[in-house]
Amino acid sequence: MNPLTRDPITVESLLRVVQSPERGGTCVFLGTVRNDGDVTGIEYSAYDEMAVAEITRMLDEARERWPEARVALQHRLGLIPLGEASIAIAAAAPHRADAFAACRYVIEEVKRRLPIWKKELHTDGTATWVDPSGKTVAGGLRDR
Amino acid sequence: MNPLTRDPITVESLLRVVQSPERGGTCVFLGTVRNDGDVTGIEYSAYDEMAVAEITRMLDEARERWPEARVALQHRLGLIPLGEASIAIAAAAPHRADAFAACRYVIEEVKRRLPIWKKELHTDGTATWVDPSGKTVAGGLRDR
Amino acid sequence: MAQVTVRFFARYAELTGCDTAAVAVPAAATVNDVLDRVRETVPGARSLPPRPLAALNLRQVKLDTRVKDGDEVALLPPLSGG
Amino acid sequence: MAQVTVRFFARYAELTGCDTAAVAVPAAATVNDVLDRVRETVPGARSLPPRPLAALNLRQVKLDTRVKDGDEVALLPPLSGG
Repeated sequence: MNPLTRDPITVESLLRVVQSPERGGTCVFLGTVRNDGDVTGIEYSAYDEMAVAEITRMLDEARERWPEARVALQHRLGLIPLGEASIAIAAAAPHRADAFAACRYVIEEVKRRLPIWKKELHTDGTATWVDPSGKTVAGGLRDR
Repeated sequence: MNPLTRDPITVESLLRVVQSPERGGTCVFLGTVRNDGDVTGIEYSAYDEMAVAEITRMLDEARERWPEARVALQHRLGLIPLGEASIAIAAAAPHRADAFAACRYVIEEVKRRLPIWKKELHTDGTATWVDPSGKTVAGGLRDR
Repeated sequence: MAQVTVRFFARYAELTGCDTAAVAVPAAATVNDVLDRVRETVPGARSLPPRPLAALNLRQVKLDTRVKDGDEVALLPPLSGG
Repeated sequence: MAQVTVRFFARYAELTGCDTAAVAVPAAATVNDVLDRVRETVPGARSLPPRPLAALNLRQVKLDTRVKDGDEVALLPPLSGG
């Protein structure tokens, strides 16, 4: 499964990768495009080669920490409408504590490490880059 | 949505109940019938009226603790084959920490409080009641 | 006297051979008194553990909880939902 | 001398007007030296923050990390994946 996709994400495809009769607990995280006021959609872009490398490293780290767990991740790129998923992570394990922990680990690492950026598109036609440190900056303008 | 069902559980039906453009993070837990040696399937039975009442109370508690989160739960009853889901919980919230916490809270309460029982069916035709305290007891036999 | 409905589930229903029993206990009786009465009147109930999990009117309760006329007491084997 | 490819992403690509630039730096130069060279040769790069996030060959690195011939340096705006 390609970890980066431009198509809608389906939870089932991730579940198929991680689930097995030996792994009785599965934790899934879905991040969906949120309506922050006047946002109509979000354009996601990535440093593709590095994003793929980071995802591989994160999943390897999860495997080392929770050897019985199996984790899969898919991040969608391009224009994503309100309410649709930008990311899905599925972690299956024999015991639920491991499934929750592995899933949570991966989403926290995604937020910290994945070279992916979002540009919010507004109803008035403007666009702003999202800076999770709190500031948003209009597309194309200088640093403020 | 009926919280108890005899049909296969679909994650989508739970997602539809909890997701909205204001809630950007969704955590799902799936419990599936695990292959413990020679188990071919598990027969789930419930004290239906109390199970429904407990589920309502758990979801009310989750709403009180995480007012911005929305949580849904479905437990399947009857004979469930290996690998299929016996329970699904979905929690959506504006922020992922709340979605994870609410989902985890509900599955822990389910394990602690829900009046549901499982009987493992074995390849040799025998059946054993599952006692999570560790002992399993053959169906119909006296306490040991 | 209080008339109480007792329900048996899962393995306890197998042990007693019944799903429901009606018992009469004195006013101010407890769930434990109901349980004692059940052991006297339902032959298979003698195999129930000494202190099973119990619910009163759809809520788990301690065995010293008082019952009243028309209550429903349920005897619950160790829970294994999820 | 080391020939290094520099890549710009998201808002930084908008600021500089380019996706990629090739710069030459002395042997034993650091990512920070690459950044200084970029500011001299790419006009829009003067608007980059003083200490942007950087990656060297697909891994995040500190700005004092050494580069070598053929390396790929990427300048990354604040990450917002997920």
